[in-house]
Amino acid sequence: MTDTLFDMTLCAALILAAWRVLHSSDHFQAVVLFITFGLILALAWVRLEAPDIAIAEAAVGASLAGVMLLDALRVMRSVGKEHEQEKRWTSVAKLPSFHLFFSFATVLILSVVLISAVTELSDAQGGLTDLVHAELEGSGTKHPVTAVLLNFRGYDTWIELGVLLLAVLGVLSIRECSNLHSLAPPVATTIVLENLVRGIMPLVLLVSGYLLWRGGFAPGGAFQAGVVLGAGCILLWMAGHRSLTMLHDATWRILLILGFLAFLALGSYSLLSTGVFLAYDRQYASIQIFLLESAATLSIGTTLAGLMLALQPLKKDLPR
Amino acid sequence: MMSWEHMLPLVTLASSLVTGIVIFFLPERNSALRSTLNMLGASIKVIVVAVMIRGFLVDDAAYELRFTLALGFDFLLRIDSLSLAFLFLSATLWFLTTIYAIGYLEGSPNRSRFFGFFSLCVTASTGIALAGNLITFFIFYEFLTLVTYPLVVHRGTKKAIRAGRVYLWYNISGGAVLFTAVVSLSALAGSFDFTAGGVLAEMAASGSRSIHQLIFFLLIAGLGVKTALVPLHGWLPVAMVAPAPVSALLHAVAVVKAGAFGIVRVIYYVYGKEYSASLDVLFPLALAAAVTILYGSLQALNQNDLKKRLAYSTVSQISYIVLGAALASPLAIVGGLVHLIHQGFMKITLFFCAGNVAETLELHKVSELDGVGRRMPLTMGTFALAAFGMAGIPPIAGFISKWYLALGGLEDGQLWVIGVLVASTLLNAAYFLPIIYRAWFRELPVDRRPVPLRGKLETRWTLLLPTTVTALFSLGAGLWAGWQWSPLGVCQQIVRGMGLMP
Amino acid sequence: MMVLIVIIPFSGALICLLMPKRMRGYAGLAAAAATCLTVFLLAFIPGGEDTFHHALGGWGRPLGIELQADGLSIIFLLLTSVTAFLISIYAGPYFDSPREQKTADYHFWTLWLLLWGGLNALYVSSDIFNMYVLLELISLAAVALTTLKEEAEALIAALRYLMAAMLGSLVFLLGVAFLYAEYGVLDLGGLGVQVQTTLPTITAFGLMVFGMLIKTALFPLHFWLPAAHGNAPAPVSAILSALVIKSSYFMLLRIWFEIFPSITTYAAAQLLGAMGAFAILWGSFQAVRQERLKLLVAHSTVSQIGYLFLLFPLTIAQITGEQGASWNMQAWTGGICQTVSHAAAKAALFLAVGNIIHALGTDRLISLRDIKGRLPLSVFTIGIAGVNLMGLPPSGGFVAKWMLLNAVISSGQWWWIPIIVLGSLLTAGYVFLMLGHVFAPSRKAVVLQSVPPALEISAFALALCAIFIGFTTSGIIDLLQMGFHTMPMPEAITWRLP
Amino acid sequence: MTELDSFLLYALTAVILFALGLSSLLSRRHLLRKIMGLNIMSAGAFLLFISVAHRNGKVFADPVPQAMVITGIVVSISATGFALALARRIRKKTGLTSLDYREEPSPENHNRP
Repeated sequence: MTDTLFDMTLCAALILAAWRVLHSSDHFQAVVLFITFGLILALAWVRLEAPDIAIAEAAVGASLAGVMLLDALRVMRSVGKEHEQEKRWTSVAKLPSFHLFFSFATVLILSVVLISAVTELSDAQGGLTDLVHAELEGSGTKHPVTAVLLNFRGYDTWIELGVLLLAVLGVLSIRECSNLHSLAPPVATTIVLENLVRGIMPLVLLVSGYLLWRGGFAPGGAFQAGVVLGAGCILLWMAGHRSLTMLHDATWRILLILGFLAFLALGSYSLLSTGVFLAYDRQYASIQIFLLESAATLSIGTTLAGLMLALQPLKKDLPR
Repeated sequence: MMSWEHMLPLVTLASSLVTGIVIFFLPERNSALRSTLNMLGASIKVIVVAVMIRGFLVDDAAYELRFTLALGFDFLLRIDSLSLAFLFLSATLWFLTTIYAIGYLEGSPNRSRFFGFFSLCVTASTGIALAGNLITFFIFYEFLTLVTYPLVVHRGTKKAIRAGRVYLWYNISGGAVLFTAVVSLSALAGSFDFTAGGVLAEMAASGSRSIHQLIFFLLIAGLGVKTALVPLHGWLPVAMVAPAPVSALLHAVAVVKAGAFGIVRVIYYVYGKEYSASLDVLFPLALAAAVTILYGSLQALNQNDLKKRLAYSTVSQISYIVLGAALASPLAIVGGLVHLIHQGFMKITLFFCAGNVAETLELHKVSELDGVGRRMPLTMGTFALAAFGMAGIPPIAGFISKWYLALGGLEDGQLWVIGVLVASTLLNAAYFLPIIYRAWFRELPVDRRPVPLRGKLETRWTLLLPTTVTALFSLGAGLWAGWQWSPLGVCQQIVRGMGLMP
Repeated sequence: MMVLIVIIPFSGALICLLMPKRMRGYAGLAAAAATCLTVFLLAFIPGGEDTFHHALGGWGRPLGIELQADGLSIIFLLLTSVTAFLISIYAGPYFDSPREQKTADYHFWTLWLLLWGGLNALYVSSDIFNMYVLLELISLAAVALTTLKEEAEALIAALRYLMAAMLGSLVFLLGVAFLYAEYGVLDLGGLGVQVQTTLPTITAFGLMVFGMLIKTALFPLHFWLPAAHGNAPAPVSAILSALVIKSSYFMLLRIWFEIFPSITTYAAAQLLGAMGAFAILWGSFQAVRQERLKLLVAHSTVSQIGYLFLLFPLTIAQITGEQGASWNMQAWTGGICQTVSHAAAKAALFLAVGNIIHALGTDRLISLRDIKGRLPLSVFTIGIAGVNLMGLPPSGGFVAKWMLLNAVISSGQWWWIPIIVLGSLLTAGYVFLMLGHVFAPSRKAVVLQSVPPALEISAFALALCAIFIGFTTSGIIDLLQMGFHTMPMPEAITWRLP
Repeated sequence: MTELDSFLLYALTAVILFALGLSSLLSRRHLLRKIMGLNIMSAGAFLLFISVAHRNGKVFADPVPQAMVITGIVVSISATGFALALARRIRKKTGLTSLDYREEPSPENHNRP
């Protein structure tokens, strides 16, 4: 009974938070609510026995996305140098009412269809759970989620690392720079904060490493570890440390592609030796997976930090 | 040697296609090489066509080339009796027009582009002649529309651009209608080749009578645009802004003839004479042709612009061919077919003359032609000859065609045809005679400074030679009409080949 | 062999990222050539049974992901590799030229090769979640490429594109979730045999189709397309219009004919067809009204996409008869010919227009008058590509429209006839709007910037490809008859009134 | 309450979240709201996956949807980061915070390519 009550409260809270994100008049409030929404969602993941996702959600959905949104909001609110271009751009005051009507109707119809479809979902206990557990033995890891991510569906993870790489390259293209070197150095903060962050950094590395190692047998893994790493880099930057931008250009690029490259290298190796792409030697599978995960962790950390940092002001934009 | 002969249809096509493509890439100033290439291509075509005509009519050789693309999609080049008439016309007239165009465009800009498309245009009309089935015919028919557009707008003036637009809209729309009809036919009857006597009669089961009528109507509507059947004729008088050799080719061979030729193909080789007669579609077509004949002539009367008058005359004359095809009597189709050739030679002469006058004296209006005959006797002499021919005065070629048409009408018992022919002859005379009268019997206006001769001739020899040759041909075709190898003789053989005449 | 078509472009992307700037063009082109070659080897060198099948990691479905190629995959792979290779040849000199230097081209090659690898991977994928990830990869790469032009219009267009693409992917993902909830598998083969007509399945079907319709920009979901395609750099516009759009169309074919063949209905097919018909008319109507060259070409894409959707109603017909199979094949041939020839022709058109803009420095339609017979090859390219789009002979577009119209008439769905005919006329309208200006007298003397020959030649080569496709129809038919992953070439599904 | 009902509860929440996100995307003009809307939509899709995973699982929730959701989260954060960068750049260049705009060209630069 308490479970159900908890479930119902959680769902109600989720819907309410989402509703408020949608309807609050103030953008700042909406972003804060969005972060809250992420935290509640993380709770829901825990409740649904998906701790891996809970960690990821807390790290990404709530923290990283929140920081990004807040930073974007700060920039977009500030009255910057407008009309840089030769055209005058004017926002229309109001969306036409037919547009609103149309959106409303679409959402309404969609909701009705989705809700009735969900209620008709069969209660088949299908899925691939049994299959995963049956094959877990030879997968090189004891944690089923890691097994799926790195082994059974490693191809998806490879492509996903490609998506991450694309995102950071896309952001760099928008900024018209090829790497983080052209960023303006961070604003110096108080010595206390800087030292505090420096003190925290080993801890961050430790947590990250622990999560990575844990992924071999329990919730945790490359992605969660990477997010922590990335968050550490961002913290460093905020404390006034130049961290990532100090890296040599080539090093930075290699870090960026390391995860993608590791999959590619391992895949090609197995293609050459066994004729199958992304197949592990049964005997070394756990080591191979660990290496892959480490590479992916570094890349994910670098990429996520890069996504955030690449948005900071460029050297050339600073007033001389 | 067998395989060699099979390739002849392809050689005919290639002689102008390759020339055209090479010419596109020639530098503008290299006019000697361009002219040589042009003449070479044209000569090859004439020779190959002559070989094939002889082979087909004397040795009964078959020339056929088929590529199967896919799904009932055959690309078929074939010589049959009907191809010959059109092929002969386009080969000879291309040869002559090329000479004319080289002289006419001397020193003007964008000649590489012009001659390139000019050659492609001839390729298209050759392809139309050689097409062995409706799909191939359609491919070249649309190709013709496209490659003629740059020729119509060649001068690049506002007027030319507008004419080009009108030309396109008429022809692309016509093409679209034709496309629908062709696809419907192939969907109903599958893929079939042109067969003398028609193929649809056997397939009468595939689709109802009214569907066949509808498709016939669509086919004629599509083809009627190029044939300039009233009310689809709007583009033709406008398109006469093109340079004279283009108008000449457009009116005598390429575009309008392609339409008329298509109509003949549809009636005799797709539907079949009897079947189309049984569908009751021929009489309305004959009526439309008759209306066009009279309407075109009446409009021509009102035109002061010389080329425009000639253009309306074309509207009227082309429908003779349609009329011949739509009448049931075999004599009528002989008249129609022979008119395809005769009209080509006579009309091209007229346009050449108009071009000569315009190029040499810069006169474009009928009212300005007073006394031109003294300044350019040869030009106006040939003009008079061709004009008399058009009016149907014996012994010039035009008389022969009208005579056979009239005979056909008589044999068919449709006396109104004779009425139309007589009326048209009177109207022809009414719009041609004033020109001849002005040119020869009026004094040169005193206020006009005579243009001095450059050299011995009244204008460049390249302009005079083709004009004279075509005029003499029109005369000869009439004088020696009884000869086996005269246009009339050949057309009679063609109609016999189609199995319509003993 | 199969995996190589993904590995090679992805490796090329990484190499280009690590290379110094001046070397990237060569490395990129080499990777492009290698990818193209691999696809050709895969398609034309006969191999063993496993040529067109690869279980990744040794795990077969349903647990792992399998790569599978069927006739449709081969067609799309070939179409992509030829078009993409010629665009690559164009891109090098294009981004090197002084006029384009200011645009940030740092990552063009990496982005482009990742995109290409994603396309190849999508065409051989047989797992719906894998398809989702690949679609995201393709969309992000496409949007990133759009932003290579730094102007505000391009950025706005890119963001709108990104949002539309994300929306499409998410809707698709929700459909995937429904399918997994209902059937517990993700591979096409497993789903194809299991699906039944239940409400969640129909919902999944609707969601997945709708998501892909947004990405394919079918009217009225095309709102993002003209700006994105019209403001990107020339080679990127070509990539977007010719290839990226086709990837989501490919997905639609997979969804429609492979996952849900048992629940597609006559009405749904007619609806898609009707949307296609509106797209044909609306797109060309808008194109005729444009004053900017690239926007004109972009609207033309909206219109040409419409033809692709006539495939759906034409493979489900209301009347039966022994001709059923034949018109089904005609519809398939028409639809696929249209896909392939549109890819080549539209790429050629965008590249040729890019040349003209490059030379003139403006993309106002009216300024075409000022080229005065210069750039003959580019103008000729526009002409040939235009002929293709109009569906006039001799071209792939002609075969496509011929086949479509044939299927229309054979299947008795005569109401599509005026659409096809009118569409061709309107297409002629905007093609000759461009060509008319070329022949018109110039307004002023303009000094043209010289265009590197590689730019003109690659565009022209693409246009020739579009013509050539008209002669390869039987090859396409052979490939189509290889059938789908899970079943032979589908027969025309006959739908009877109850 | 049975296990199935909790599945239904979460699945319903999932689709409602999806619809709410969509309505934010469609009807709010500010770019951040649209981006948040997309994120809520993806959260909805993920929730549906995981509720299914929970339903399918016996001792442990079905790992395949979990892995897919982790992949999905990465994809979604990539797209969000990219979209935010674009939005910021647009704001800087044009002063716009939404994509619903009018532009008034100044005459001299109208011909820019």
